[in-house]
Amino acid sequence: MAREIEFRDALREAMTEEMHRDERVFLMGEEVAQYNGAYKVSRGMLEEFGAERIIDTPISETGFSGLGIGAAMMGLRPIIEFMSWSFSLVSADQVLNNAPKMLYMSGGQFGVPIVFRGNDGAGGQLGSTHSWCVESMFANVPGLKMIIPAFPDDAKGLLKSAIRDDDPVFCLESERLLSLKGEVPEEEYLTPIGEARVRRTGNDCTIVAFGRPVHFALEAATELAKSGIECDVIDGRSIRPLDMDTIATSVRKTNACVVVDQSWPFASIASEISAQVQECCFDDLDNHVHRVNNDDVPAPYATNLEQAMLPHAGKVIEAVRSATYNL
Amino acid sequence: MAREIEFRDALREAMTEEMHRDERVFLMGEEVAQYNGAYKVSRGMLEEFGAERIIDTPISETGFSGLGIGAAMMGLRPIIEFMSWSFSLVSADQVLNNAPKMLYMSGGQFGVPIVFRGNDGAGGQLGSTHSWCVESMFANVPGLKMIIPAFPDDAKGLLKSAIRDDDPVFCLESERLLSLKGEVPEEEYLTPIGEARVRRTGNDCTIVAFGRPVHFALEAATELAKSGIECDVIDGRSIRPLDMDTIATSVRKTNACVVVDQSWPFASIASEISAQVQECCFDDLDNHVHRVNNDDVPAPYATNLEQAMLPHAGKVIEAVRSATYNL
Amino acid sequence: MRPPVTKAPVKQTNHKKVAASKNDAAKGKVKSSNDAKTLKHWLREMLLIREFEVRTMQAYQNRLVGGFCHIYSGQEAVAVGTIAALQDDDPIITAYRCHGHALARGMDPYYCMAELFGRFDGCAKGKGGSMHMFDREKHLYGGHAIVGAQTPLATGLAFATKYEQEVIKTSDHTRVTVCYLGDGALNQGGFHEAMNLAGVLDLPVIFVIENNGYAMGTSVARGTTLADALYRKAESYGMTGHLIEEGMDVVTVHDQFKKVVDETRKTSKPDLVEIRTYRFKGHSMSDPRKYRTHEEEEKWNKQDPIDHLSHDLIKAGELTQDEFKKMTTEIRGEIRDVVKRASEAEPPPLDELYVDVHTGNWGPFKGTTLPNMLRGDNEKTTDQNQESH
Amino acid sequence: MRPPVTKAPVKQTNHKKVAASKNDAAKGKVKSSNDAKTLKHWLREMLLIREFEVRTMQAYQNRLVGGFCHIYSGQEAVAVGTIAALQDDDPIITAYRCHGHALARGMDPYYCMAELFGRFDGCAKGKGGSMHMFDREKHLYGGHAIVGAQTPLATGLAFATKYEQEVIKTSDHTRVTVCYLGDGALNQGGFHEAMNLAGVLDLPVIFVIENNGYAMGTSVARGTTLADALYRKAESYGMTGHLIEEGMDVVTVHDQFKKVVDETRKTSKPDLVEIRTYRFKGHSMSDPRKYRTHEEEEKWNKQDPIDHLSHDLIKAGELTQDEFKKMTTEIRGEIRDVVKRASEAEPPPLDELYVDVHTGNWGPFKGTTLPNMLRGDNEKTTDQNQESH
Ligand SMILES: Cc1ncc(C[n+]2csc(CCOP(=O)(O)OP(=O)(O)O)c2C)c(N)n1
Ligand SMILES: Cc1ncc(C[n+]2csc(CCOP(=O)(O)OP(=O)(O)O)c2C)c(N)n1
Ligand SMILES: [Mg+2]
Ligand SMILES: [Mg+2]
Repeated sequence: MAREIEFRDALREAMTEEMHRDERVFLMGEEVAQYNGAYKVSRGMLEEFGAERIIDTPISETGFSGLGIGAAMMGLRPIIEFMSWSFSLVSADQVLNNAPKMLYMSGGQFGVPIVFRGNDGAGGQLGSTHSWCVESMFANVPGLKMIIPAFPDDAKGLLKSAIRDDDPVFCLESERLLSLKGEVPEEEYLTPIGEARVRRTGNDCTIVAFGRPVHFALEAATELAKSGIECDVIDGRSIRPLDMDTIATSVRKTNACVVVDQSWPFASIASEISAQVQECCFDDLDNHVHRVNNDDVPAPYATNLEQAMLPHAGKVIEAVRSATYNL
Repeated sequence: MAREIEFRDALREAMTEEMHRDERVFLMGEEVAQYNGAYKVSRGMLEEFGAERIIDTPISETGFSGLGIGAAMMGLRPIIEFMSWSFSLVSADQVLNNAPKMLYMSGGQFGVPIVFRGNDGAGGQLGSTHSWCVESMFANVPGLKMIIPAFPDDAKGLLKSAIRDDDPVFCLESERLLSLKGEVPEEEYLTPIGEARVRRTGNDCTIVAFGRPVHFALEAATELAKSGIECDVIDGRSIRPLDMDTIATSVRKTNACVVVDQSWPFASIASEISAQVQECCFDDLDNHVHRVNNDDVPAPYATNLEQAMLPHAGKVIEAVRSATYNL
Repeated sequence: MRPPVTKAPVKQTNHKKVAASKNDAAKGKVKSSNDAKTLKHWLREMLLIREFEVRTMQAYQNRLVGGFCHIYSGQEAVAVGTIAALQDDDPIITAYRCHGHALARGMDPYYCMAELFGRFDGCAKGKGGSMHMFDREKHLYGGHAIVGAQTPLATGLAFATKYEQEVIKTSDHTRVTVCYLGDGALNQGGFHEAMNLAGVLDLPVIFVIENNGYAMGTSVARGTTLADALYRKAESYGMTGHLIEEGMDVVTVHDQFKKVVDETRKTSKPDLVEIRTYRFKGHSMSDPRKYRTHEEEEKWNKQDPIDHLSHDLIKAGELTQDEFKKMTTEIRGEIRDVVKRASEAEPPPLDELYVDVHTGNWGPFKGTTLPNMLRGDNEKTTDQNQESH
Repeated sequence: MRPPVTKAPVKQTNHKKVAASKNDAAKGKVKSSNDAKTLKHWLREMLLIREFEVRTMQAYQNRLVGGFCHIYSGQEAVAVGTIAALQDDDPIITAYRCHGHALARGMDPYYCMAELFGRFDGCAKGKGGSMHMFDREKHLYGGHAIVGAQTPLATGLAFATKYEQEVIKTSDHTRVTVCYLGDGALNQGGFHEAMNLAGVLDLPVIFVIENNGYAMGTSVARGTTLADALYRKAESYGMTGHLIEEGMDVVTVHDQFKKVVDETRKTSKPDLVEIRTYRFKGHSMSDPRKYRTHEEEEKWNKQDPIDHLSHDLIKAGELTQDEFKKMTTEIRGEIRDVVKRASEAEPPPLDELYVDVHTGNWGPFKGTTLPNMLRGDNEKTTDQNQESH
């Protein structure tokens, strides 16, 4: 049985269910409790679980992300919300130096079963400092896992898996998707971390995307189908581990590949997939892998510039046409 | 006229000359003054320029990198030393959100002519938190320039250009190279940022590397030449701007490409070059681009593990042989 | 076009408790409190900010303004009172709630509104938006959107003024940098580092905590230790710290702040000032303010800094109801006009996406140009690139 | 193999100024100062640390130890005195100068030395090195090499102990977390955030500043404001702050620290303690110590905590010169043996490169296993993976 709920509700259900299941899980972050979350993801959770488990913090990202890591070293299972991943840069050392490396540098003694989650990517006109897509930067670091759901069902299933995971998991949510409705099963389920999902099939080109850009890819694929170009649309879902098997299988069939990535192009997720596709499928490719990224500029405020900078279906269509030599 | 000097002396000469040339230049960082620099790069500079221009700081990377940015907004030309780029994570927000974006978000009003410099990459057994290669992570961000010299002459010439540059420049130095001696001209010269240098020529394979790995590449090329495989070795020198022209020209000749990158593989400089080479030279490539990276693990302390993890000539040789189908 | 707010030197009188400062003859234009002309000028500035924000909120509802938008209403006495205590070339820097500071510093409201509307005529060419007001000519080093991130930058501004004066001697007078931050921003590590650095390096910078009681929905006491005396955090850094309790009274703010500024200018030492104030609106446009009571809001509304001063002036016979009405009407007209012009202004050309990323041309990047605000009228019509430094 | 240092409950006497604490009957093993047996035990621990470091320096010269290596000699009274004031399950966490804390917490010196030598038998399997001593069984949450980075972690340890006690009720007693940091680490923003968080959330954590006068070559006063009273920085966070001036005297350290610990255990409130001490050696092995005078070093050398205590004990007739010599010789032998065994131990197998990156297997990653230190003798010989939690 499924019902339609919003992306933000799916996230909340994941947290709520896991908090009922495991008392060691708690939620901490700025405005998550009394304010019900800056984006209302945690609405009602303070009432349900009390101030001991839904905890408001000062504006101290280094402090409370470090607190979460310390608590996780002791066996608790913190969910640390960044109001926006853009604010995680002030705590980059805790998030990138401590969380993912503690298990290794303690020689296997202290794992860090923590979830960091929050908004990632451009909102509406938030400007240069508030529009980070951290996936390309942060995915460079070993020891962490990274999920980036595009639909409510995956948001719930992946976040539940993340909370149960013994490794640090970074969950990247798009503010632009929080109100998106989608079918979500009533029954309990987990979405495995590290498995992509094929959202549409076609023989002419593989489109790989993560998070919000999956929607651009699907829009593009619908449009392209009208002119006879049929695409496999792969919703990557996890960036670390990356499901290259699914991607490679598709590329071997389509012989063409486009990656849609909402972060900056240089040394990005798109670069990585381009490199890996080439490595696995060199002889299968009829053309080089095409990348569609955010433009290589800080995010501007003005709508017209911001729209021009972001990936969108139009750019994906163009890339697919180019990758398939305008089939 | 040239003489042999150490890499660290070349860096110091660059700073010293530019400080004589332009009073707005100053050097700030931990232990740069009284202690003469943790790695003696700034030896004698306190005596030469006084405590007003060679400035010791508390252990406050966020504070003093932000100080540098503010001073640069006012038209000074700070050189901010990170004892190690590993310590720049605590100031990631200043370094990545403020320095490279200020010009843009102020609509062209405030440029940030600053140089951040310091040790990057594994030293000897420094462990997980102290062995960062930030190039792949930080190069993702637009608005900054990044240089990574491999020889004393470039260290001097590039750093001088960086100090004169009106944009923020990140200068990545390898602790392992500081004692390397090399010829450096007596006369004043500048090495342009954004131009690679071909360090060795050959028709069979292109090897692209930056910083310390250039030496592994050269060692590998010498070794490979013995069995008749001749390589172009390209010392990238700058990562942003990246000199793709030089790389592409070489690949069009050799039809094979190996990238050696001391940072983690995922979404790395090597991924980027692999993607770009493919984009420019798809029809020229006889094989996929091969990447040699640091292993995808936190840096271990034990020598045997650390050596196994890092790129070295042996791994480059193997990659070239594979890329050239064991010519 | 509206002429920039002028800040002519004014004559000292002895109204209220603060005596004329010894330092008023220092460099730059002298401003001081207390004669009626000055007070009316402050009233006008506060009204301007209030009216600007009223129209900003309207424009936001009409989707002319995007992003996060933080309204300054209620806090006007802080920006106006503190900035009036400064010399024109004293650098200031603030957070994202920056419209008030920009206007009090004399930014033409048109450029400010055009920025909110994302137009090319905006102070940052429409690229910065509501949270990023910059004005190089007015020595405004920006609104900054990452909480606390402006505090280290402020040490750099102060360092540079000192360096210019003492090392390279391109300046012949001491400039005092003022850095505004919220009560929530205190809790960022960067603020701690900035305070300590300023102390260790003896930098002439004053950190002003605009304590409006809340960081979003978090009351000061829920976010901060020593919540009832934030100014005392200065002691950790070997400073004294000052509290201006009457933060809704522009005269008090000015007079008390002026003393601190004079001291800092004299000693070249940093300081911390807490000013108690209140934001009348939500944190940003999307905030329903459920975390505070109607009674609390009422109590503070009664201390409206504009009512406060207009009342005093009228009572003292320095202003008539009619004059006040006229002033209000004038400003309304002015801002209405600003809104109209801004809404008719052009968005930035698409080209601008790749301008200002780097100072020079390379790859897709097209160098940098100054915003119209900083270009003479002749220059505005030409298209040639200008260097930013 | 050397048995772990035992910390049996000891009987209270009334030596020195501190009276028996009311809380000694609390959970965990009780330790207290002041009978001769206890004092001799502390002497032994300090000697052990000293001797360990002497041999570490030698080994470093012989290239058996790599990386950065920070010697604890001189500061022994701090680790020994403070840890003796704790219950065994009170979590502790420290910076990179961590050998002393590990040994005082009872880590077998063999595992510690093997770690320095990068051997598989090391406490972190040779993967952590000199700066990263971890011992889960002894509740040592690591040495941490990024200055200040352990301070937010400490709030998490304290949060977890409180959560275990109050929310999930898996613990029936209050545990006090102790976080060590240097005088230089104070200046990191993370410390400020940690202090404030601990204050706002009422966490039972004590931050101990080991004020050894220098952060590398930077004297406290050059790096920090309020340099002569670091403990007073606590006031910013609504805490009192404590100074232990006689940081070279283990008895004073213990007794004064014990009071703070008892208080924190009772109130579950954070505290800050500054302890004045001195590092006899350079910052790390490569430091020629040019920034301090011979006289200063001499002055502090005279306060050697080991001489101090042995002298007192001999004077009080509780220890003879012969016994002391014997103790020293024994420890020398023990550590010599440790060095020998560590130098003969195996490096980690190359496989280990991909072990402990993730808890499970995927791609090249091979799950996680515990170090030999935490495995029973039977387990050590088997190769099967173990879960880390
Ligand atoms: C590092 C960081 N964390 C969180 C935010 C989100 N945020 C923006 S403003 C704000 C509240 C700040 O309150 P305060 O400093 O009191 O300033 P006020 O809004 O009251 O003027 C928060 C949490 C941010 N912009 N930056
Ligand atoms: C963030 C960061 N910056 C710089 C360093 C380099 N560093 C290591 S230890 C140290 C001095 C720390 O001094 P203090 O905190 O007093 O501790 P002590 O060494 O005296 O025990 C410095 C600067 C670092 N490890 N981390
Ligand atoms: Mg506030
Ligand atoms: Mg110290």
